Amino acid sequence: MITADETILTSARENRPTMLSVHNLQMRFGGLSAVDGINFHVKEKEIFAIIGPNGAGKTTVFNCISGFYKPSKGEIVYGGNDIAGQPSHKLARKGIVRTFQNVRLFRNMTVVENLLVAQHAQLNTNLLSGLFNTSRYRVSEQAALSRATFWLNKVRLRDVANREAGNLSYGQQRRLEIARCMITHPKLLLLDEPAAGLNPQETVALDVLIRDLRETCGVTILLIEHDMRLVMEISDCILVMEYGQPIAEGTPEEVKNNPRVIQAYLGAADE
Amino acid sequence: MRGETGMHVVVKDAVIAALVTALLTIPLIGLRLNVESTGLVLRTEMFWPLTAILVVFFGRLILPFIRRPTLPVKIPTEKIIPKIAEYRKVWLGALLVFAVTLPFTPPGGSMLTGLTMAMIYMLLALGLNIVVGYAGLLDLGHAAFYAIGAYTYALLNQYYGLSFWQALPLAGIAAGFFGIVLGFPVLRLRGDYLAIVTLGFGEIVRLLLNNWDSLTGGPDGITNISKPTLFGWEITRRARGEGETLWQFLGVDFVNTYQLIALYFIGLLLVVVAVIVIDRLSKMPVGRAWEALREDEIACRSLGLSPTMIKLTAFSLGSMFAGFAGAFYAAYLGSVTPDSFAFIESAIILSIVVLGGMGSQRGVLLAALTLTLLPEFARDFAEYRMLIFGLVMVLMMIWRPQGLWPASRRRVELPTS
Amino acid sequence: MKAFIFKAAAFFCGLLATTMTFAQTTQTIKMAVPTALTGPVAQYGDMHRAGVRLAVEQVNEAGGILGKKIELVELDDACEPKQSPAVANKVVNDGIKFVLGHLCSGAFKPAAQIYNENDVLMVTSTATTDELSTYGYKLFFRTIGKDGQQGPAAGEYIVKKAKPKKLAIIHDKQTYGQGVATQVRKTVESLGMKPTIFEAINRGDTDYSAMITKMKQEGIDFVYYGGYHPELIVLLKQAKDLALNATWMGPEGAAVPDVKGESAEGLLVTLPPDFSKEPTNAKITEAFKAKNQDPSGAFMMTSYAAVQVLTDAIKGANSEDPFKVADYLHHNKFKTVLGEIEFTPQGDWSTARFDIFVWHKDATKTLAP
Amino acid sequence: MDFPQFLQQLINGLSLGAIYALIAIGYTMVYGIIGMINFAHGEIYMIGAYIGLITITAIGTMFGCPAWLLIVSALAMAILVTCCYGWAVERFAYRPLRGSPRLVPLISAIGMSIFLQNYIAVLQTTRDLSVPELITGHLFSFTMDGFNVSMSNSRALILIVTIALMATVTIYIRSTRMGRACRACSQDIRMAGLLGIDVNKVISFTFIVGAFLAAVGGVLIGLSINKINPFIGFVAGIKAFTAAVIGGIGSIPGAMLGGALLGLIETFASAFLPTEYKDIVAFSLLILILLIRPSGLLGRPEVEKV
Repeated sequence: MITADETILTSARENRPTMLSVHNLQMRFGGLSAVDGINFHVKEKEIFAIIGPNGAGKTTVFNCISGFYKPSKGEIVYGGNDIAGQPSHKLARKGIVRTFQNVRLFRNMTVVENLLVAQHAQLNTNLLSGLFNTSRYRVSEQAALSRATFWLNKVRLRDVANREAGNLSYGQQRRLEIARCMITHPKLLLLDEPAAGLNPQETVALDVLIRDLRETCGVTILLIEHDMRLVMEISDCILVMEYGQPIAEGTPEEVKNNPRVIQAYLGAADE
Repeated sequence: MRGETGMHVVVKDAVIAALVTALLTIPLIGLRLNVESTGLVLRTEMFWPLTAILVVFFGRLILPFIRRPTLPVKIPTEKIIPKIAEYRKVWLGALLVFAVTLPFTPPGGSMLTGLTMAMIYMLLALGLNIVVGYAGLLDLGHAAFYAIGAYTYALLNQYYGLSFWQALPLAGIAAGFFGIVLGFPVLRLRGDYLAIVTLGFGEIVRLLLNNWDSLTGGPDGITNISKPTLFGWEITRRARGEGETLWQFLGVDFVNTYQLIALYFIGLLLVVVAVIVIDRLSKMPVGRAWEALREDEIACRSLGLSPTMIKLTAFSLGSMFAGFAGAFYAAYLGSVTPDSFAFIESAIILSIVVLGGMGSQRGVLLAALTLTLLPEFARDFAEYRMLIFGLVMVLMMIWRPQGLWPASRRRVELPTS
Repeated sequence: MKAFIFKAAAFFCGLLATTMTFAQTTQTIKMAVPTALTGPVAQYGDMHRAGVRLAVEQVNEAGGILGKKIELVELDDACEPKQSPAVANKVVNDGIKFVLGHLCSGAFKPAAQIYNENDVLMVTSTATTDELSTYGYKLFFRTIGKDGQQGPAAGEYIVKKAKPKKLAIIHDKQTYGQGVATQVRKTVESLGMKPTIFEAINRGDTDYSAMITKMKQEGIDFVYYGGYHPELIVLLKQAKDLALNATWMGPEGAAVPDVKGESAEGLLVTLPPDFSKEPTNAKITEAFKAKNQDPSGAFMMTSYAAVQVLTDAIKGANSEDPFKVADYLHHNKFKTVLGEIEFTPQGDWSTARFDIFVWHKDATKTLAP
Repeated sequence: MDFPQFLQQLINGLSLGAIYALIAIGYTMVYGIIGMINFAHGEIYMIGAYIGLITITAIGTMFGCPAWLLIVSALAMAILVTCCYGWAVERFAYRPLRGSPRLVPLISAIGMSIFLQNYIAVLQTTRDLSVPELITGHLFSFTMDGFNVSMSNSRALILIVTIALMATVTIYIRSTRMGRACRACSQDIRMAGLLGIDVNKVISFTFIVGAFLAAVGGVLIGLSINKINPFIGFVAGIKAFTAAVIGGIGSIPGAMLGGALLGLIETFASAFLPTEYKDIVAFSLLILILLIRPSGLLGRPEVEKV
């Protein structure tokens, strides 16, 4: 089912164009430095995972990249310039979109409306043309609705299209959140523990969905996940963090056998 | 403790309840202060307190035996979205015809002043519904924009002789502008703090209007404001300027109720236009953005919607409609004074929006009608009017917090691509 | 387009005629009494109603006028400008042609415009603000002095008799209070004395200690307060607490039984002459006392006189048409409890005068020296 | 404005601030525990004043007893009855709405405020009732280079009682079991419930303490200003609420500081500017503080977690 451009995937990781690079990122809350000295690069159309025990600072890195926190030190280079500290809605328009650890949907709005809101930036939001229902306005609304239908089919939520997002099952809500991110044509998708709380079949379905997003939509994915089987299977490159510090980086194979990673996760055998 | 069914516990309960009722009723209801010519005097009327105490005492005695166990946890009911009422258009048409003929029917005729005030409160509540209902921004100072609209028309009419229809758009724009002025500084605030700042803003506007004698005429306000014209005709008894009154045109001798009917129609026209415009707005991207902001501002930011723009559009459009309502109120009453825009007005408008059902236009219209006409029905026992008004607000929040007629989500038919 | 509107309007008009039935001929003459039944100044409402009720009772006992009894319709506007237009609309809707009121100047202004537009005759016995007679209303009459007369009386007394070193004039920022205070200021300045402080307080405030300390600092020894009694009582008490030794003076709005106690001793008040002491009014004073009402109250006699003037004019003009009655009022003198009354073209009582009284702690008053 | 006038205005400001603080603590405790603006709290203060006046009139007419006995009995009766009203308002208007969205209890509170105002207006007439001058004389009154600086006993009593009550409430909250339960509820009411704290009892306790202080305030302020009507609660309520927010809503010392600050600002505003502008200055200050530091001077800044 791989339809993506063959060369991109198999060529050596180094000479592929970098989508995002982080240089010694540091984030301090008062005295505590949640994240310190983080460096990594994410290549185009790559699935890059960040793993580590709870409290390692993974989500803080995410929040810095997506503009919710202003990093105390360090640079985040994306599309050629440093985006550290820019507000998150500007970054979203530049193509960086994220999901959240606990799903943040517009609960009292219907599934379709969630997908329509996400396309706000692309729509014709001129007040007057909307009021007088001009043809230009109707065309843009129709286009938005058809794109929403496409994504509803893709994440198998078509039959609950008119149900309120708050009444969906957990798995459905997860899929809707991802669809809502994808509908904005992102270049970089940040997934914050997408598999959390899913049962095994749903995790497999998620695996297929993420691969499909990378191939068909050509989006680069930055992933935080605790489900090791999913991470090892799906990611091209992994960064391991502990207490805000990086302790390893490399392909799933390298990371799996790295002694420090094993020790961090399984705890050292007490001599 | 309640679990025991020993009689002594039940009796103890009943005695305590009776004692509390006694403390609640005897001092205030039983003993009545009054000012007679000889000064302060205390009259006693113990009938009501005693009946209350007895009712509570025996009520508590038999309560445990008849009380059925209530569910400890409220299970959220699934809100099924009804299909679009097929004959929505017919239904709306019927409502409009009813509204048009109402003033001519005897009951309608007698409540004309109440009906016109209901139109004004509908306009105000529709505006506030954008800010509170759609965008979820708690605004306790909406009366400030109501005042700005009223004074804009009053001043333009007094100093530059502008007619109502010329000044109406300016009043809306002025109120909308101050909506943005209030909107900017409060962008970062959330929930209660936003409410408090808007409350402060409302009070400041009222105090400025009251103290700025040279411009606003201070506490006396501005009088002699000209009435609106209907299709170019004056509607007062005698044409003020050189124009011709509608009644001369119709060859009818003037009765004051004709003028009130004409004013009612102008109010109805404004409300109908407002409902159509706001309904359109809520279906447009900007309307969806408001609701998204209410649901989850952080998710909005992560999807590229700028909260600043959403809040400012909500505030400015909401206050614009309050400006229109203010201008019409000034024209209807013929005079404007600062203390008709006190905090209590903002509280009443907010109650109408919440009682009607936040985010539901039809609910807000219904609530505005009931809350303004309720005092009309209570005309004979006038002093109990506000007492009932306050009680209705409390009881409604307990029995129907979602409002009289909550909004239902719109169903969208998906194209079968 | 014009044609369509004409047809639509005609249709509505037909509908109108069928539904609007009016009982034209009523067997009583209705007179509206818009006053303050509720609100902070309800005590003035009591005096206003007492005067009007006694007069109407006595007129009805004597056979009413033009063979009809007088029916009073008492309405409440709580002295709020926000409520008075609604009351005025109700009066006009019910087809009442004569109004004895409104009570407070602030509330009367918006209502007067409605009455003027709908040909309703107004006779107030309590509202003293000058503005009411400056609008050129032909149907407006007043059986009490106006601030233009009350202000100078107080102003002259201050400059000629009290001769304070430092004068302060404060008011409650309402139509009545601000009006009379401005009049006093004009008179005092025209007589060469400049008030050191001219300021307003917010109605309903409960703490004036800061302002009183400011007055102490300026060495104020005489304070004129324009406004109603609720705020004055608090001002007097706090002035005593902060040992501001200054004599206080207030308009007739301050002369109410509620103003009593140590701090009220020596308060100067401008009031219409005390007509209850007049020998000719003995019968009426007894009638008030019989209903245990204090006849020397500020508005008792003026309200009684308002009914006298109106009923005599209706009898004189022998018609209920407001314009004929107004014409009669303009061109005749009337014998009333306030003595002889004659009206200026603007409807003011031309020869009204105010006397200065000294108020005592037991709420009695004696003529000032 | 040389020193004696400054001193006098300082005294005026502090005694006014004490009045605001006494009512503000009711707002702060309720907001701290269940995060709700209790709009009806001003009316509870007004009810306290009315109960005080009714007791004084009832006992005063029966047999001429000394002033201090009248005051004590008025205070006792006012506290007893107003606490019942405080409890009843919470039990019937707010408890059923415990789980509902934030705006619903707010509207119920506004409704209850309108209801209580008119409840008293219907029963006890809307007239201004004058409270007899039971507390007379001056705590101190000395002249300093020609200017008399003084503080009346009634104002002094309010200041002392406010400080005393604030201290007791702060100590009580800090040291007793119920105090700990209150603090737990204000941090996280759902978790407090799960850990076995009877949340309903704690909330009722908060309303009762708020009513207790408001009752004392009502009686003492009534005796100091000698004029009450059914609407004094509304104006005092909004001012006290402003003080609670300035001090940092939710913190009890904050209510004290906010009250004193608001009292001083209003006093010096009317000392320097024409008196009618003092309210505008007070509300402008409220907005300014909220924009710079939304959680007030002593409040805990809410960290917004993503």
